[in-house]
Amino acid sequence: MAIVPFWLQGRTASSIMTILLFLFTVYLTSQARKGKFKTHIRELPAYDAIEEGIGRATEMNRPVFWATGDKGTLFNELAPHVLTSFAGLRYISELCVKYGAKQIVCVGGTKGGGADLLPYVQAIIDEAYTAGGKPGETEGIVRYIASEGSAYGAGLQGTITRENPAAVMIIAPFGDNMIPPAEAAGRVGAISIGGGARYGGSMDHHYVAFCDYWMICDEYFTFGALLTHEPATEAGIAIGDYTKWVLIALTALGFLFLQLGMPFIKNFLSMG
Amino acid sequence: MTQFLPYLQAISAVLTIGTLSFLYGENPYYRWAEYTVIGIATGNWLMMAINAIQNAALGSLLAGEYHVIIALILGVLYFSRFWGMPWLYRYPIATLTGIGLGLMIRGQPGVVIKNIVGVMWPMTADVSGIGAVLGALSLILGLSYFTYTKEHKGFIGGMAKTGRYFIMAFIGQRFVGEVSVYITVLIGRLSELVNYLLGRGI
Amino acid sequence: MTESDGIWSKILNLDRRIITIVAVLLIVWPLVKPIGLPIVVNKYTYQVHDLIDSYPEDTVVFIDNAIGLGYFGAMGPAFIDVLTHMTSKNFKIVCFSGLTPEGPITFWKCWNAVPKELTDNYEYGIDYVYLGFMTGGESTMIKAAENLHDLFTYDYYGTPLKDIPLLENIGNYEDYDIVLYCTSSEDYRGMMYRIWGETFKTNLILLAQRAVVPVNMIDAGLIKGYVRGLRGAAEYELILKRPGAAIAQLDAVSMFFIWMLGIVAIGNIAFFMRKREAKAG
Amino acid sequence: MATRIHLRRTLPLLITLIAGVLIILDFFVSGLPVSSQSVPILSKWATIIWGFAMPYSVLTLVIDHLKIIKKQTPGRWYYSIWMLVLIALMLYQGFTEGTGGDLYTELFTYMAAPVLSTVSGMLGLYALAASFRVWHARTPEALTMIIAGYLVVLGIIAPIGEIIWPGFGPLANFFNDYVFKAERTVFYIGTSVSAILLGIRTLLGYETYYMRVED
Repeated sequence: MAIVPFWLQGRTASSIMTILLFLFTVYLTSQARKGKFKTHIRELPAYDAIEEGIGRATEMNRPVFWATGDKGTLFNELAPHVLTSFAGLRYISELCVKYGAKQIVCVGGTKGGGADLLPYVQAIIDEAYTAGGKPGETEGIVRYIASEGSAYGAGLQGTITRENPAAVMIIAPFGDNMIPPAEAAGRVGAISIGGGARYGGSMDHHYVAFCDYWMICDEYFTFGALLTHEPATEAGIAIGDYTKWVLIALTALGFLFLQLGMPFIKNFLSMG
Repeated sequence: MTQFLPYLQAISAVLTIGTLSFLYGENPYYRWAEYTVIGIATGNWLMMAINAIQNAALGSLLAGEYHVIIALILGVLYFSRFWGMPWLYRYPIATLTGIGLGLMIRGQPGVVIKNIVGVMWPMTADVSGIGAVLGALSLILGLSYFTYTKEHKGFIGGMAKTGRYFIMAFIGQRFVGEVSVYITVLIGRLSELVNYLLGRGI
Repeated sequence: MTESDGIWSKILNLDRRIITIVAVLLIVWPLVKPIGLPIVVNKYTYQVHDLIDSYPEDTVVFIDNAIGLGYFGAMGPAFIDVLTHMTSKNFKIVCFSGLTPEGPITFWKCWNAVPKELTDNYEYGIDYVYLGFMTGGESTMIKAAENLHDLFTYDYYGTPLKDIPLLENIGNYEDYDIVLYCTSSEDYRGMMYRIWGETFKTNLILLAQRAVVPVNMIDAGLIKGYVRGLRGAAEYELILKRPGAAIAQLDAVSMFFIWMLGIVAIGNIAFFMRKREAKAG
Repeated sequence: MATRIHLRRTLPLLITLIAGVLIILDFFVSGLPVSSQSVPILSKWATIIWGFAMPYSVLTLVIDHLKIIKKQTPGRWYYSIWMLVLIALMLYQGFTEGTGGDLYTELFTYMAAPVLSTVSGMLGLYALAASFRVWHARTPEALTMIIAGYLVVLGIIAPIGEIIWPGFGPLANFFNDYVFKAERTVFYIGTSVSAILLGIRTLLGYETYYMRVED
């Protein structure tokens, strides 16, 4: 079995990209943790809409609705998405305690996936309410709906229709079972905020079509950075931006030089 | 062909109408149809998983590759929550996460770069020439919208705001595309139901 | 006149049940009595048909049928038509099902729907073999590409792989002339592009549920052809001159979208008229 | 105390790092003895371990419904019994006749398939009802979205479009071949770059997501 390095396998460009991303992650994360690297993250309309929605719910004395994603569990590749949605829940719960808004938290999933998230969600709610000085009021907030996709979607739709919330937050790794609750949110006239970074933006069109505020493509990860202010996450957002600007430059220059008859960028990139 | 077939075909028509009844509102008829499918799908799911594990592990064990036993042990650790040591489930997850991320990190840059090269076409003097320029432009503007560390003001702001139009057009076509997918599935099901009710045979 | 009791507000607050029930009736009408609207064949359907047609007899096709029953209406007819085309050209078919445990059921449902005169002379184990469901996602794809015999011990019926004549000289990606992937999951397609397109660079054809073609993946050279769901199936049946279920169902798609585009237009008109009334009132 | 943390945090992180680095190494420098032998074994393990995730989920589902039956939750417990009976029926059929058996396939084809397809179809009807109430051209961007939707329906999806005006097909295909292709690339690049960076942070232990959740 001959040893063949990547530049002879026709994978030069993609391997250089992977190596650069590794090096930048190590360097910038250590700088960020030492406080030497600050990332400014621009405001996200959906992030600001959360506080506005909870304020509206308090005025109208209607509850605030949040639900776990039906696709995410702590066992599959969507685990980081689940924990970003937990950070979102912590932020929403703290605001609900501060404003005194009534809160509904639904837990469920697909293929038995909801049952294992329940203890974590309950812990977050208890922490938020004790920290806010209202330990006794967590009764009836967390509800377990179902652990099968279609039953979970229908259960969320029924909960929203009955409880008539003023703000519906669908900020979690959802599949197409987010359509019934999002449609019900529109019917009861609630502010709906939706988001989730599924691969290739496979659910983004539903968020844009159904919700008033939405996070598409990888804005969900920026939402996670805004919530946790974790140095590693913020550094990651910065590296992602630099990568995108480099890819934009490569596209523009590659296209221009191709027209001028010097396709060296395209040839270099097509080497693999 | 079993002797139950005619009854099962009747049940399938009853279940379809029961599921459609949810359009009118939540009712026990729908709930019965829903739990029927959860039961059957979960049962099939468990059977297929058991067969798959046997199929994957047996051959290697017979061929003397005893490293497979480690995989079986790691798999059993999934259930550690039920005998009181819930933190043990982190070992199968750590293995799967490492392997899954390794495969994704090594392969995804190649897909990204090939997609970018796919936009670089010569500007010929016909429709595809205009398209090539439009394609490169919409990629540059669209990608500039998904940047977060700079405020969308000035030149970058202009790029991002125009890029947003391209992105919204793309999302509009994808929304109708998804609606047509769901509707073709419903049409497939209703055509089977109509053929059964009109006696044309499924 | 307050905003809530105007004619336009009544229209906007139309009960959704009326919209959905009218949609169901408009779908059922052409299913009972087909209209037969003409269908224009898309160039990408010609591209994938000509690609398959260009291969000689005894070409080996490796298929991953991950069609779940939740999306069968959108992808089943297309898979039946592609199988019809492949069996009419006497291809050798090696198929397994990843991702969804409903794969085996949809495979046999499609295989039994292929015209009998084509599948009668297809002998199991010599012309085609089905290996059943396998878990694992991307790692299973690598195994299927590098060493199929190490992935499966026995096939769907339990016969060990070494006793199957067809698989004697088929074991890795160099033996697969065409790789056909049928899946509706975006994540699974992501894995497929990485393994079969990027790493092993095979002749990959994607069959999916959407009618809109992922042209970026074709121009990137990661897939060589795309079969576009129910619309693609109807076009495929036109090319093969074997009218089947898909053509009849496309009339219902047209009826549904006449209704959808109509009510979205009405919704917009009502929205703007109500805004003007509110401003004037 | 130190071994407790090492067993619950450091060792799993080490496993993730080693498995990930081996697989990436095998891709960059193929033929290295350490990675070229271990990667086939690792992917074999992943296939088997992944298989166990399914029975675990089914077990949590069954325990979940057994609790409902024991508590006799009004309006739900008899549905749970019906569900468990069906799971048992499928297991019995699967073990006796095997998953290729006639009754096993017919049970699934005529009892699960209709509901699964109808539920997916109803998502389309919800989307239809919502598009009537929500899909309004409030802003120029929303107008662009609606025009693109109309164009693709009439040009690519529904045959009625080419009957109304044959020009819809070429126009829609032009936009799909160039503009929508580039936007699909934008979404792939956006989600891929973030996923890769998240993956690298996880491998290096910066994003100890499943570790932070204490047991």
